Amino acid sequence: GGSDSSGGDSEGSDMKVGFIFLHDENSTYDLNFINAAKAAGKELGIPEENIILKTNVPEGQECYETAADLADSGCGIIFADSFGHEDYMIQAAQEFPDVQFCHATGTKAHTEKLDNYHNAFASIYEGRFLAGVAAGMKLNEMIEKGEIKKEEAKIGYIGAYTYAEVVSGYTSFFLGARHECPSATMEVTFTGSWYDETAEKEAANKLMDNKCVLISQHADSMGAPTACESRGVPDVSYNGSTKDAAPNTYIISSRIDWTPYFVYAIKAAQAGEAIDVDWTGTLQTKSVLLTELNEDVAAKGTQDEIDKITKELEDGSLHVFDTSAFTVEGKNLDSYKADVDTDADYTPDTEVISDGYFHESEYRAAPYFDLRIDGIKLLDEAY
Amino acid sequence: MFDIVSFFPRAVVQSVPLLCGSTGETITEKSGNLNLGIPGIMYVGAISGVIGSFFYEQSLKASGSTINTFLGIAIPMVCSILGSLLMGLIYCFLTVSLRANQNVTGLALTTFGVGFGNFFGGSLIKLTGSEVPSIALTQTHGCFVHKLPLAAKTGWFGKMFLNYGFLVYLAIIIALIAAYVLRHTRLGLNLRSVGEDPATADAAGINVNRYKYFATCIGSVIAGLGGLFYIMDYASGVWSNDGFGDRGWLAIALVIFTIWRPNVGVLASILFGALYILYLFIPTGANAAIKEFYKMIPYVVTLLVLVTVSMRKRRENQPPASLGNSYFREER
Amino acid sequence: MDQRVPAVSMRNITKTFNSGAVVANKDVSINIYRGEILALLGENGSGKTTLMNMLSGIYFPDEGQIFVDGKEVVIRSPKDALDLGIGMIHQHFKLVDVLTATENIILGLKEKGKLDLKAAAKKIKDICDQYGFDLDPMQKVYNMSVSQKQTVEIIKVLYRNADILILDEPTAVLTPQETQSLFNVLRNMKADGKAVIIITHKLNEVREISDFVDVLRHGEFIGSLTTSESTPQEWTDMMVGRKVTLNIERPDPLGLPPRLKVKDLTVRSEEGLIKLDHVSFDVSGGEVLGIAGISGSGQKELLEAIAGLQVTEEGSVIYVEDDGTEEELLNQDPNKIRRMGITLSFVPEDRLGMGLVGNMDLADNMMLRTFRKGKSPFTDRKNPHKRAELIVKELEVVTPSIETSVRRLSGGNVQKVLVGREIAEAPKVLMTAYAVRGLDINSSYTIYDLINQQKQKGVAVIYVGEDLDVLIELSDRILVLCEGELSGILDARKTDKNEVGLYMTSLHGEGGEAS
Amino acid sequence: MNKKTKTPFFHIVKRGEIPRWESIMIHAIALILALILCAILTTLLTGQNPIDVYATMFEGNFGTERKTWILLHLLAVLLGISLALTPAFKMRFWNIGGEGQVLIGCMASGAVMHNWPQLPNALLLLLMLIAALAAGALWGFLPAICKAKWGTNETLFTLMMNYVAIQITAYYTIRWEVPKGSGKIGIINQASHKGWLPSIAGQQYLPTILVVALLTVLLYFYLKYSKQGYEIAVVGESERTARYVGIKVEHVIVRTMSLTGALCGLMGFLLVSGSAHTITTTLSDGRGFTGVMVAWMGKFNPIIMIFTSFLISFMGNGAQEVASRFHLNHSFSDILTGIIIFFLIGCEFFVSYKLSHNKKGKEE
Ligand SMILES: Nc1ncnc2c1ncn2[C@@H]1O[C@H](COP(=O)(O)OP(=O)(O)OP(=O)(O)O)[C@@H](O)[C@H]1O
Ligand SMILES: Nc1ncnc2c1ncn2[C@@H]1O[C@H](COP(=O)(O)OP(=O)(O)OP(=O)(O)O)[C@@H](O)[C@H]1O
Ligand SMILES: [Mg+2]
Ligand SMILES: [Mg+2]
Repeated sequence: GGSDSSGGDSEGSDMKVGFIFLHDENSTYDLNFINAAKAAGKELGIPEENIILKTNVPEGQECYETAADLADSGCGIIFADSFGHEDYMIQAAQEFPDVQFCHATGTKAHTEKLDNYHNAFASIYEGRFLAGVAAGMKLNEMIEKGEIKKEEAKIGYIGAYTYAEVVSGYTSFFLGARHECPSATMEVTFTGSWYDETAEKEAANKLMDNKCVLISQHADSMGAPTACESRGVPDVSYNGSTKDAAPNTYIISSRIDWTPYFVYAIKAAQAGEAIDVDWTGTLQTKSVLLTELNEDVAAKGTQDEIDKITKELEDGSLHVFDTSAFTVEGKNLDSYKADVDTDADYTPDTEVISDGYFHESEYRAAPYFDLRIDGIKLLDEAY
Repeated sequence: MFDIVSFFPRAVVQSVPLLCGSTGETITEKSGNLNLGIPGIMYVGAISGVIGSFFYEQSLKASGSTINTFLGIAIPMVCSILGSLLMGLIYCFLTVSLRANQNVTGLALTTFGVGFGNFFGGSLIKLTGSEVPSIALTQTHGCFVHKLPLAAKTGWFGKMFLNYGFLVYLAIIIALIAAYVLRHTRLGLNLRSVGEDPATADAAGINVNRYKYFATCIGSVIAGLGGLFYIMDYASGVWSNDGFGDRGWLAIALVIFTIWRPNVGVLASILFGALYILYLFIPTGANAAIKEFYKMIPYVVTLLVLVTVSMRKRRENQPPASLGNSYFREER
Repeated sequence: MDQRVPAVSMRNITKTFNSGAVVANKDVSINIYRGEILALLGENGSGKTTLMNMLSGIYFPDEGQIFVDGKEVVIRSPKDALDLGIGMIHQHFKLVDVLTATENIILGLKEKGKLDLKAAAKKIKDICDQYGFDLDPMQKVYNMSVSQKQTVEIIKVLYRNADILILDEPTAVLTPQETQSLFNVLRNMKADGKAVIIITHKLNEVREISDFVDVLRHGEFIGSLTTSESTPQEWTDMMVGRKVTLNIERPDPLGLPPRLKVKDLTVRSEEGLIKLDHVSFDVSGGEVLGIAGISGSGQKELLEAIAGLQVTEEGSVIYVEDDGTEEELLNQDPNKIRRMGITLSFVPEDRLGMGLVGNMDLADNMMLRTFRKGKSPFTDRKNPHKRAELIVKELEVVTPSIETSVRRLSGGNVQKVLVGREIAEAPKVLMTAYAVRGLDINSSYTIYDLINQQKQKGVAVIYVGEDLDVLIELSDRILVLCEGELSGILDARKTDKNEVGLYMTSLHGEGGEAS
Repeated sequence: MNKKTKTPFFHIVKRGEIPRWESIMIHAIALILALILCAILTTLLTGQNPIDVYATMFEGNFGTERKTWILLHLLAVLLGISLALTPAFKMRFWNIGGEGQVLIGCMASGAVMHNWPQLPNALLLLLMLIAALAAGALWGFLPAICKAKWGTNETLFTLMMNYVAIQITAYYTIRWEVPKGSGKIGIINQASHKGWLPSIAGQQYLPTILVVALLTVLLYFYLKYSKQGYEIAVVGESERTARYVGIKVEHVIVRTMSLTGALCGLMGFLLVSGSAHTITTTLSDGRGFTGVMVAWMGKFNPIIMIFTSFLISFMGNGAQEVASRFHLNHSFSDILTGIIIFFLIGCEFFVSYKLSHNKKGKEE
């Protein structure tokens, strides 16, 4: 292999930047990345022809091929957006030591120890927590209006997979909701796919049939929001506003803005400086955002509450995974070893609880919170 | 926890695309044409409706007026019908007029149709510039899901049988009419004979090519309505690429499952619809992977039925005898 | 000429196939009048069916005109023909198997109102009563016997009130009784003023039913005769094109011991009809055993049973090896039987459907028999090629090359390839059925020569033929079958056509005195 | 009856044999027309001039050495799958289960690779190969035996078997997922390269390409010159003839479909061991269906199939480049593929038939 191209040597603003996306603009998830890529390019004044976007790159050999092809065509830094791209990015990183490979959502950079391979994520659990706050306030409003009783404040949540990224997401969302509405409970169901309109829609319907009065999801299709809209059940979305399709039920959505990371990494690559092995965007870096609040649906005062709690999260007076806020099998935790170093045996390897809270996304960028806390029922596991 | 009153309607809405697809394919196959292009046709039926209603809604937005229910239904319907009709015509032109191989034509039509749907879907999505990439035809959706007036007042009965958009009833009515026509009318008799033995039908004065064209095109249109239902009713007017999935293939499977009887299809498609989403309702316990086996259920059931039917070998349960062959009068 | 207006007049019709390579009809003109029955005669492949197919709309003529009742018409499809009152009963049934008789009969009709099968069934019953048919209107065609299917075909035409009726070899599959009732129907129709055209190869039927005879030869119209004023000999001469006296040199049998011993062979058809009834005979190496009988008297079943292709009910077929050991052939693997040296060269109706693969070339078709030979996983292609070349040369097969697919050859040539291949197998027993069907005189002689050569090599030859003259001249002994029973075994050198004919039509020739 | 006296302007007649060059010409013209239509369409949608578009396509395939290797690999995989499908199709067995047969081959070899990384590499590769062949053969055998025994509809049977294969694969990708819950396996044996086909001359895809090249030659001889190939041809042409000459039709059906399945399994092995090094449900990527079209358009002749699969790989790959360069949706390539196939199968009509102008009847 190898290439005779000028890959790593090109410096300054004429350096090409490559992006690898799992799908194209038609996927919520990828659109978020694509927009960020374009925004970062604009912010850094990189000419459009030097930003190469490769869409619909499957999580397989094609990813390696695309990465290598981008390196061939002179890219100094290459990003990939999907979890399943990771191994192939590593493969390419090994082959092109002069090119920087940055992988979003991956978990292996800190164990692979390659100089040119990096992971990034954002503390989206904070965004979820805030979205959960909006949900909790909505539940309170429903209780106040007498639409439901206190103990009927049940949230439904549709998750794609059962791994830490999703667990961390629904738990923080739930904790946010319970922060406002202490009687809230949650049911979670999994679809086993990031994008399956029918499964997500039917999962939402199932949850609503189970008397969930508010729905949120961590999967990419419009299945859940539209199901909620048809039945008038409020929905907290993910990755972007779904107001167009669900004007009467959409409340708010949290999302990651990847622009700050792209700008940071590209700048570093241009300057020939080292890029963080694991980079975690936060509320402060403006990596974690909430999308427009739908005032028509949200409870009164939601925006103020969100602003207040944002401040608390930012100044560290509030922690999302405060161990006093949740129990596992009835007990508060003071120690937990998480599987931070990815391996096939899922070996727990790192102590992650200290100072009274679970340190999410600190030992690596990607989430590793995988506790099953009380108050959340996993439907698929219950016979 | 399992609640039939709420599960049944879910199965019914799942069944409609399958029913439309299988009614369409049954009619087509009765003329001796094996149209493996149905999956593509259903995509085209859906996207054509979307295109029509998209531009209608855009024009409404521009002029600031509200949607007219009649136009809101008629425009996507007509577009969908034209779209799938065109696909049917391509198939007929190639297989009937040019006598191309039906399997290859069908497969190519599926490649083409799915690509067509996703391509134009994707391109329209770009036009909307919305934050979440989807075309949300919420107003049109509203027109398509007007429920029957009694639905809310009749309790479980209303919930199970009256609480659907009109396309659900239309699909069932079409299936029943198709069954009646095939079984009890001259038209149906002639059509069946074309599929069984075109040379005989021809000698009896039946215009074989015309029947093949008509049946295939009507079949395509009906199948296309299944795609339209998916988007405008089930998916709430939101087009997302590949959302329709492989229902088209299941619809073809259903044809054999129902031994070429659209009236059986009404129930069979509800059964299939139920099986299709059943996995979401069966708990997995700690082994989440087992869900993937549950997803196999509809296919395994089809296999079992297929093998049993073939073992019984009743003459009436066999596919139309000339299925898959092209007909040329002077061939001997 | 005739002052009446013909019901149908076909003028200067030409029809070619395969881009003009095959001229099926050339400048043919015929007339059919109402109240008359016309017999259309000609050898196989002379274009009779093609001509009638143009009348019934299956084929479209290249050139020529068709007049119905004096008006020029263009018949583009069967529908046009039906609208003109032309109904045809095809050589091969055109019925939908999974439908009932009634459904088949009303197929394609444009009657007003809703489909009323009961009413239609009633009407069908009436027709049955009127003409004396026996038919269950609700019976499915796949459950019917051949003659029942034939009945449906006839009623289909009657139901449509066709007044110009074409029957293409309707009697080939009927028993004599059934034939008689069919003829009664035809006479009734004639009396009703309908025009009837019948195609048949059975000259006694021509004599019995027709008023006029039109003869085609090699696609051309040869002449028209009044039935009552002409003789079968004249018709035959016209069909063949010259006076043919067969003179086959017949070597004496070699007098070898029996090669095959057939005992009490009994076969039933799928419909349960008896096809062969306790037939017993021997055949020796170096002799030609001719088999005579009306078509469908069990010849096919007999040969196929010996070749292991036919399920038998009872009996035995013993093959005697050169060293005298005997071996039972019944219920054996056809391949094994072949390996012993028993070849059946059978010329089915569907020439390409069974004995040959139409889409393969000559060499590949030679391989059908030989491809298994040898241990190599690959086929030997040199020998089949050589064999094909040899056959092409010896039998004067007209073909552009050895690499031409057989489907492209004419029927006669297809047949030469088939018979040539089977004989080239160097058999111990050679069975041929209708080996010269569709062959011209020259080729027929070539085949006879080949058969005699085989005989002289010590091969036991069973020869099923249609032409009695040939049978008598070629065979050493003649076995006559009558409705599946052995009617007699005659010494060919001592018998004549009359005697054989008698044995053919009645068991043991009881019907009359052998002269 | 007056309306009936109009002679139709032309009617269709079957042609005799036509010379090979004429047949090639007809196909070439159809291809050119298809390309023109594709160019017009692309221009309408992108506003680019067609020359640029085809230049971009060419660049997407031959722009760099790597791109060429990628094209060759795509071509090899598609051709391999098409070749695998050919024996069954030649026998007129409508197998649209190539997708599942390939996938189950992937699954089987991936399973071996995942579960026994400690074995010596050569043995591991051998076991992977055997597992893939066996699994593929089973996927071919099942529909074949039902078809042979009861005449079960093979089109539907094989279609359903695709889904069964997909779900089995989905099950195991979750069983073996890393990290827990992600539903992905990732590259298997990434560090040790156990069970990976070795690169030849530094080229990772070369082994796959060479195997497929060999397969092409073998299958050409198998179909054309072997006894079994001959039997397949006879059964495909006419079952009655086959029985008449003593070929055991049921036996041939089962044997041939098992072969097709096994070869699909082989392709699965090559995909997993030669390039992907993982298992996902999308590994065969629709090529089980595309392969049917390739085989058919290549008239089941392995040599012609090289051209048809090249055409489809080239167009697909090129259209991706066009899509990426001009920001078009990637489904664009499916539309182009569809159009080209329509033209290529449509033109067969002009090989077998022609329109004959009707001479007017002579006036009297
Ligand atoms: N569809 C066709 N395609 C090509 N050739 C044909 C076709 N139909 C008939 N022919 C040819 O036309 C010629 C006349 O055939 P036709 O069937 O009319 O003969 P026939 O007189 O009816 O013979 P038979 O007594 O065997 O029924 C033959 O050479 C035949 O091979
Ligand atoms: N199924 C078919 N499709 C196309 N052409 C056919 C078919 N069957 C027969 N033919 C053509 O019909 C022609 C004549 O066939 P037929 O068997 O009737 O010949 P024939 O006149 O009896 O020949 P011969 O003069 O050798 O006795 C052949 O040239 C053949 O190419
Ligand atoms: Mg005839
Ligand atoms: Mg002839």
